[in-house]
Amino acid sequence: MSRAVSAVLEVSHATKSFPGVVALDDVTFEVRANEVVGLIGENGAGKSTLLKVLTGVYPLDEGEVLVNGESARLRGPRDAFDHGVAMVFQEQSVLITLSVAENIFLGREAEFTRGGVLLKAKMHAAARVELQKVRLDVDPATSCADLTFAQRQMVEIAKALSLDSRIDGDIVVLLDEPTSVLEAKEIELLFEIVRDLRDRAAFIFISHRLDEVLAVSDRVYVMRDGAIVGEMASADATTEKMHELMVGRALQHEYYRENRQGEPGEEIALSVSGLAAAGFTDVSLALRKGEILGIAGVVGSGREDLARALAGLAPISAGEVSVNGRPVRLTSPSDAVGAGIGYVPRERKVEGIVAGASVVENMTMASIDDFISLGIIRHGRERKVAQSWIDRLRIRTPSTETMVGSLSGGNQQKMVLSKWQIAGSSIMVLDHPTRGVDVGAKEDVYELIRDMTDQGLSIILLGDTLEELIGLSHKILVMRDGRITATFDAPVGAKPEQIELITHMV
Amino acid sequence: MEAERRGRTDGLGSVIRRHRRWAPVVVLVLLCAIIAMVNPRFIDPFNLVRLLNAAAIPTVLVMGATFVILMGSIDLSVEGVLAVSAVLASAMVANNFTSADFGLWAVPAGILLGLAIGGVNGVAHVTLRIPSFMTTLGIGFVAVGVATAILQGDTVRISDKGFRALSLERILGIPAGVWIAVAAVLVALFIQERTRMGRWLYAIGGDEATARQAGVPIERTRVMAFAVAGAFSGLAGVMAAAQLGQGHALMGQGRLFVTITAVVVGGTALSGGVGSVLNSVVGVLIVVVLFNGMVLMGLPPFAQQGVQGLLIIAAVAMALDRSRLSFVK
Amino acid sequence: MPAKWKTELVRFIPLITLLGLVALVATIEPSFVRFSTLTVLVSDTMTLFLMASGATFVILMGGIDLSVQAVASMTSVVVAALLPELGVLAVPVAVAAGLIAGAAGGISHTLLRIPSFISTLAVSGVVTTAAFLFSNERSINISGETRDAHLAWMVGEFAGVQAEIWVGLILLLVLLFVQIWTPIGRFCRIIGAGEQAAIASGIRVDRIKVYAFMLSGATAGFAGVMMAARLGSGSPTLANEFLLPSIAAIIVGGTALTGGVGSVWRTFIGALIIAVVRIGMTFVGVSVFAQQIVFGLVLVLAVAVTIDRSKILIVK
Amino acid sequence: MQRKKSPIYQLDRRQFLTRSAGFASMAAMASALPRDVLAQAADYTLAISMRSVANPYHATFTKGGEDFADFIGAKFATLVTEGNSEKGIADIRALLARTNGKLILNVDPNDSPDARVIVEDVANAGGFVVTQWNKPADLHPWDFDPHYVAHMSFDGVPSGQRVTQALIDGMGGEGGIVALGGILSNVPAIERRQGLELAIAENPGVELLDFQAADWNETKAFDITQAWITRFGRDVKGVWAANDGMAIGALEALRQEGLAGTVPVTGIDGIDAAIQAVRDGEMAGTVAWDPTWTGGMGLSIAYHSAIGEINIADEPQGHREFYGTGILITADTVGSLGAAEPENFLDFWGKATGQIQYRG
Repeated sequence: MSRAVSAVLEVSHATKSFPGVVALDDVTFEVRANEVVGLIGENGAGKSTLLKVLTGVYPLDEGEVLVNGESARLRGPRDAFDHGVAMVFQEQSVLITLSVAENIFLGREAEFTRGGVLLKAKMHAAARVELQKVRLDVDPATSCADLTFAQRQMVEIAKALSLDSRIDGDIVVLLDEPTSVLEAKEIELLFEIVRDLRDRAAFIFISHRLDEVLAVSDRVYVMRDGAIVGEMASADATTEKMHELMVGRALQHEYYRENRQGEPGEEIALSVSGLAAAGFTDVSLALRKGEILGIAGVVGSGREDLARALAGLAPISAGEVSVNGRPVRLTSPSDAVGAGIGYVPRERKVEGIVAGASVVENMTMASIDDFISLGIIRHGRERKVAQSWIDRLRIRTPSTETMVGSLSGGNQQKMVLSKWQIAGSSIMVLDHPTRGVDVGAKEDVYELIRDMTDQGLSIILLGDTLEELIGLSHKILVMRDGRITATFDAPVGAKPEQIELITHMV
Repeated sequence: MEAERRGRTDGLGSVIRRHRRWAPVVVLVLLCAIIAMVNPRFIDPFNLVRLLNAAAIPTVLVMGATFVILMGSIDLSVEGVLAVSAVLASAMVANNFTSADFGLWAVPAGILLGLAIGGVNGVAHVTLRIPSFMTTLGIGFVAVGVATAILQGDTVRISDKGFRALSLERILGIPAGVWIAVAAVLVALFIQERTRMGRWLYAIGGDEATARQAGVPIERTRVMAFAVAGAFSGLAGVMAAAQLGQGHALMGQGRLFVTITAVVVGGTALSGGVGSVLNSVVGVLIVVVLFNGMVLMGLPPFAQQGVQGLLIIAAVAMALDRSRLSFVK
Repeated sequence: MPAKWKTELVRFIPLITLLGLVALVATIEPSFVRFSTLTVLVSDTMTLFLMASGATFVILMGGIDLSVQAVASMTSVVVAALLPELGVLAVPVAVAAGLIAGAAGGISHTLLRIPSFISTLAVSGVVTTAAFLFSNERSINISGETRDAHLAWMVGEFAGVQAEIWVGLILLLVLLFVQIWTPIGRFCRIIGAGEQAAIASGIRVDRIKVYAFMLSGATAGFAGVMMAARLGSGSPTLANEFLLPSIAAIIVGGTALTGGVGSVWRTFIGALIIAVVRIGMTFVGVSVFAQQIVFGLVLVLAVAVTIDRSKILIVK
Repeated sequence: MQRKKSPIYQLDRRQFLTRSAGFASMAAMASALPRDVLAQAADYTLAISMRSVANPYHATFTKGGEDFADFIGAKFATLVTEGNSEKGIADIRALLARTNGKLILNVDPNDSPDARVIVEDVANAGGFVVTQWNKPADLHPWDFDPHYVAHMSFDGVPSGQRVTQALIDGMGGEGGIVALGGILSNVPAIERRQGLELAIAENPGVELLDFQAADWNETKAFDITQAWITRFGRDVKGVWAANDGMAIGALEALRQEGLAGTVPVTGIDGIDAAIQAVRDGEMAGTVAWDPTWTGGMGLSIAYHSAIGEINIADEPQGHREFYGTGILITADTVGSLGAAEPENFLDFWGKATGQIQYRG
C-alpha cells in the first residue's frame, strides 16, 4: 500500500473492541510533518480511544501504529513520549502539589540527575526555556497551586512542547480539548504558539468548537461510530459540513432554538443589588420569569465568582439578593437550594455529579426531603420520578440504578439539569452547561433550556462560547474586572454581534 | 491588567499562605512560651537537650512515616518493625541471649531488616492492591509475632558498651542519639528534595493517575517509599535498643499514634501531596514538648490524656494548611 | 447475563470468604461447626460488631473514628455506675454519653476542619480522662442481682440463642435500615463518593458528618454497655485493644477506607471473619507463638479477596 | 489482718523463677503418683490463659503450666488475650467447646471483670478453673464448687511497701521520691501504689515529689523520668516504679544524665534485667513473684481436684483464695540467688502465704 513518506505518526487499519462495542473500526489516520490535523467527532465516536491508542494506553486488536514510518509498539504515555508523541490532556493534569519546573519534567527527572542527585538549578534553567515557548512569565520554582487555571493549562502545554528539545526527529503534540478552560485571548495565544512551532512539530487538535478546529488546522478528520467518516482540507470545510458528517444529518439552521425564544414574564424572579464578593463588586441585576440572562466576560471578569456566590458556594460580603421578591441569605449551597436556585457547575465531575452513586441517587440529591415520609426515603417514588425524567430528557442509561460515572458527558449533564428540576428550582445558574458535551447532546441541552424557560424557570447562563451565549439569551450582561460594563438586549432577529460584546469584555 | 487582577484577588491570600507554612513553628514557640512561664526550668539548656533526646527516636520514625503519608498512604507497621529490628540489633551485639558479638554491624543489620519488612509492605500493597492501612497492619502483626516467637517472652540484655554509646555518648554535650536523628533528617531531606523518588512522592500524593501518565513508575516508587519508611523504623529500633539497653517484642508499644500525630501536627496532610519532613520534625517537637510540659507543669496523671487531646486539636487547627484542601476527611 | 452474575458474586465475596474459612477450620477440627460452638462464636463477636457498626458510616464517608475504644470504655463505666440508681435507664444514658463523645469528634472535625483521624484521636484522650474522673480511677462492679434485673436482655438467652446475637442482629437491621432508607445513610456514602458535588447540591454535609460521628459514638457506647453487661463491670480500660480489630473488621468486610463503597452487613461479616480466624486458630491448636503471624497474614489475604475493586481506581 | 506468715520472705529459700526451671526430678516424682492419676490425665486438656507470651512474667507462667502438663502427660494449650478481654473470653469458650468441657484452666484474666464470665463459663461446661491476680472482690471459689477451684494472687500492698522501704534505705532514709504508676485503674497498680504511700507515711523524712502514670510502658517511663530531672533536679533522690519494665526505662533515663547508680530505682516483678540491675547496684530492689509456681501449681490444684485427689469443697477458704510468695530482692539478697529448684507440684499450699485480704 502507498503511504505518504512524510507521515510522522500514523495508524493503519486499527481495530479495537471492548465488550459489546467496537470502539475503533478499521481506522487509518496519519499526521504529516509540520501539519496541524483537526480531529472531531461526537463523544463516543472513538476520538478518545484513538488518542489512547496513539499514546499507548490501549493496545490494538488489529492494525498498527507507525512512528516515522516504522511500526511501534507503544507501552504507555511515557513510552509514546519517548517516541516523540506528547499529549496535552483534556482534564487538568498539572499537579498542584509540585512546582512548575517539576510538572514540566515529571517522569523525566533522570535528565537532571547526577549520581542520584537532582540538580534543581539545571532543571529550572531548562524549565525557563520551555516556559518561554508558551510565553508564560512565572518562576519555575512557583508552586502550581499558585497559578490560575489558564496558566496551569499553559504549563501543561509547555510540558508537551518540552519534547521538542529532547527528540531529534519530528514530534507530534496531541492537544485534547486544550481550549476548554481558556478564554479568547489565551486561545489566540495558543494558536500563535502552535503556528510558531509548526516547523518543529506536528499537532493533532481536538475540540468541540468546530470553528476553532477550522481556524487552526490544515486538515480535518471526522469520526463517527468508531470509524473515520470524512477527511478534508480545512480550506474546503465548513462547520455545517463537518457537523453533518459528525452527526450524520444536516445541522438545523435553528441551532440555538431561537424560534422557541419566548417573551419573558413581567415578574422579577431574581433581583440582585449591590452584590459584592471575592472577585466582583457592586453587581446589580434583575432576572425575569422565563428569561435567560447571559453573562459574558473573560476568565477573571468575575462572572464565575458571581455564579458561585449565587449558588451559595462563595461568601457574599455586601449587597442583597431577593428571590420572587423575598430577600434571601446565601451563606451556603443549602441556602441557595432552599431559595430555589440550582447550580450547574463548570466542573461537572467534581461538583455536578457523584460518579460512584446511582442515577436515581444523583437525581434526588437536592430534593431528598420531598421523598421522605416519616423519616424514610421512599425508594419507589424516587425511582418513578427519576424514570419519568429519564424518559422525558431521553437520558441514555441502562437503569435508574446505574452508576452515573459510567454515563456519557451529555447524559450526565442532562441528569444534572433534571436534578434541579426535580428539586423544583425556579432559578438556574448554568456555568458552561455544554462543556464537554458532544454536539448531538448539546442540542438536547439547548432544547431542554428552552423547555425550562417555557415552564417559567429563569436562567443565568455563562455560555461555553459567545455564539452559544448570544444564541440562547434574552439579555446579556458583560462583566470586566468584577463589574458590569454593558447590557445588551438580545431579542430574536436583533441579536448583538460577538464583536460588540468583546469590546466591553477586554 | 493581569497583574492588577491577580493582585487584588490573591494578594492577601498568598501572603497569608506564605506565612501559613510557619504556623507549626508558631504553635511550637507558643507552647514553649506557655510552659516556660509556668515552669522556667523548661528553658534550662539541660532540659532542652533532654527534649532533643526524647525527640530523637520519634524524629527518625516520622521521617519514614512522612514519606508514606505524602503518598496518601499510611504505615501502621511502625511498632512491629521497630521491635523486630531492636531484637535483631540487640541479639547481634554482646548480649545475654546469643553468643554473637558483631558490634556496630548491628546498626546496618537493623536498618536492612527494616528496609526488607518495609519492602514486603510495599510489594504486598501494590501487587495485591490492598490498602496500605490493612497491609501494614497485618505485616506489623507478623513482625511482632516473629519477634515474640524468637524470644519466647525473653528480653535480650545488651552488654556491649560500644553499642550503648550510640545513645549514651555525648558529642558537644548532646547525646549521640540526637546526632543520629539529625543525620536521619538530613538524609530524609535529601531524599525528599534531591532525588526523583522524593519528588514522585508528591506527584503520587497529588494525583496518582496524572503521575502515572507522565511516566512516573508508581508501583516502584510506592515500594521504595515503604522500604525507606521501614529502614527508618529499623534505625529507630536500633536506637531504642541502644537507649534502653535491651531488645524485646514489645519495644515499639505506644510509638504508632505518636508518630502519626506528630506528622499531622507538623502540617503534612493525611490525604497526601502536601507536607515535608521538616514539618514533621516540628510536629515531633510539638508532641514531645507537650508531653514534657505536662509533667513539668505537674498535671495530674488522669488529666494528661485529655489535655493532650485538646491541645493537639488546637495545634492542628492552627498549624494545618488547609488552603489547598477543598475538603477535609 | 453473566456480567450481572459476576457483580452479584462480587457482592457476596465477603460471605463466601467467611464460609470458606469456617469450612477450612472445620476440616481440621470438625467439632467447630457444631451449632453450640458457632453460636458462642457469633455471640462473642457481637461486641466487636457493635463497636465497628456505627464506625462503618464514618468510614463510608471517607473519614475514620479512632475514638470507639475510648468511648466504649467510658460508657462501660457510666452504665456500671448508674445502673443501681437508674436501672435500665442507665443504658440510654450511657449510649447518649457515647453519642455526645461522637458529636465532639464530629464537630471538632467539621468546625475546625481538622482531619477526623486527629480529631477523634484527640477526643479519645479527653474521653479517657472523663472515664478516669467518673470512675475515680477504678473499675466499677455491677452486682449479679443488678445485672440480672436490668441487663439480662443483653446477655441472657432467647429462643435457644444467646441474647447478644439477637441484639447484634437487631442492630444490624436497624443500621441497614438507616443505611438504605434514611438520608443519613445515603448521604454518608454519597459524601464518601463525591463530597463537593454533595455540597453543591445543597446537602448540609457538615451536619451529616456530625450525625455519622454521633452514630458511631452511640454504637460504640452501646458496645461498652454490652461489654459491661457481659463482664459484670465497667472500667476505663475495658475496651482496650479493640480499636484496630474494629477497623480491621470494617475493611475485611470490603468497605473501602477511601469512602463511598461499603455496607454495614459487610462489617457484620468482617467481624465474623476476624473472629473465625482468631478463634479458629485456638480451635485448630495453632501455637500461640505462631498465632500473631498467621493472623497478620490471613488479615492481609482476606482483604485482598474481599475488597471490591471495581469501584476503586487508586489504592492508597 | 490475720495473716499467718509475712507474705514477703527475705529470700529464705533458694527458690526463684527463671525461665527454665529445671525439672530434673520430674520422672522420679511422676513415679510416685498413683496410677489412676496418670490414666486420667489423657482425658483432660490443660490450658493457660494470659495477656501475651511477649513478656517475661507471662512467658515463665506459661512455662510452669507446660511443665506440669508434661509432668502428668496431658495435652496443653496456651491462650493469649492480647490485652483484649473479649478475645480472651472467646478463646476460652472455643477451647471449652472443643474439649467438651474437659478443660482445666489456669487463667490470668485480662481485667478483673473477665474472671466472673470465665468462671461461669467453665463451671457451666463442667471444667475446672483457677484464676490469678484479677477477680472481682465478690466472686469467690466456694460459690462455684467444685469447678472454681481457687484464686491465687500476690499482695501488691506489702510488696509495694517493702520495696519502697528498700528504696528509702538506698536513699539513706530521706529525700524526695518520684513514682511511676501503671495504668491508673489496674488493680495491681492501685495496690502497689497503696504500698508506696504506706511506706512513705512511715518515713517522715521522705517526700513524694510527683506520681505519674506511665501505663506499664518503659518508653513513657523514660520520657517522664527525664522531665522529672528537669523539674526537680537534684531533689530526686529515688525513683519508684510499679513494675520492672518502667524501672528499667527510668534507670536508662538516669543513665543519660550520668545518674545511674547514684539515684536508686526500684521496680516490681523480678525480671532478669531488673535483677541484673540490682546486682550492678543500679536498682535498690525489686519484688520477684513466682510465675513458674503459679503457672504449674494453679493447674496442679485444679487437676487434682478434677480427678478427686483433693476434695476442694472441703478445703478451708485459705486454700481457695491465697497469696503466693513475693520475694524482695535487694543488693543484700541478690547474691544468694541461685538456680531454681525443681517445683514440687504435689506440695499444693506449701508456698501459700495466707488468705486474700479485701481492703475497702
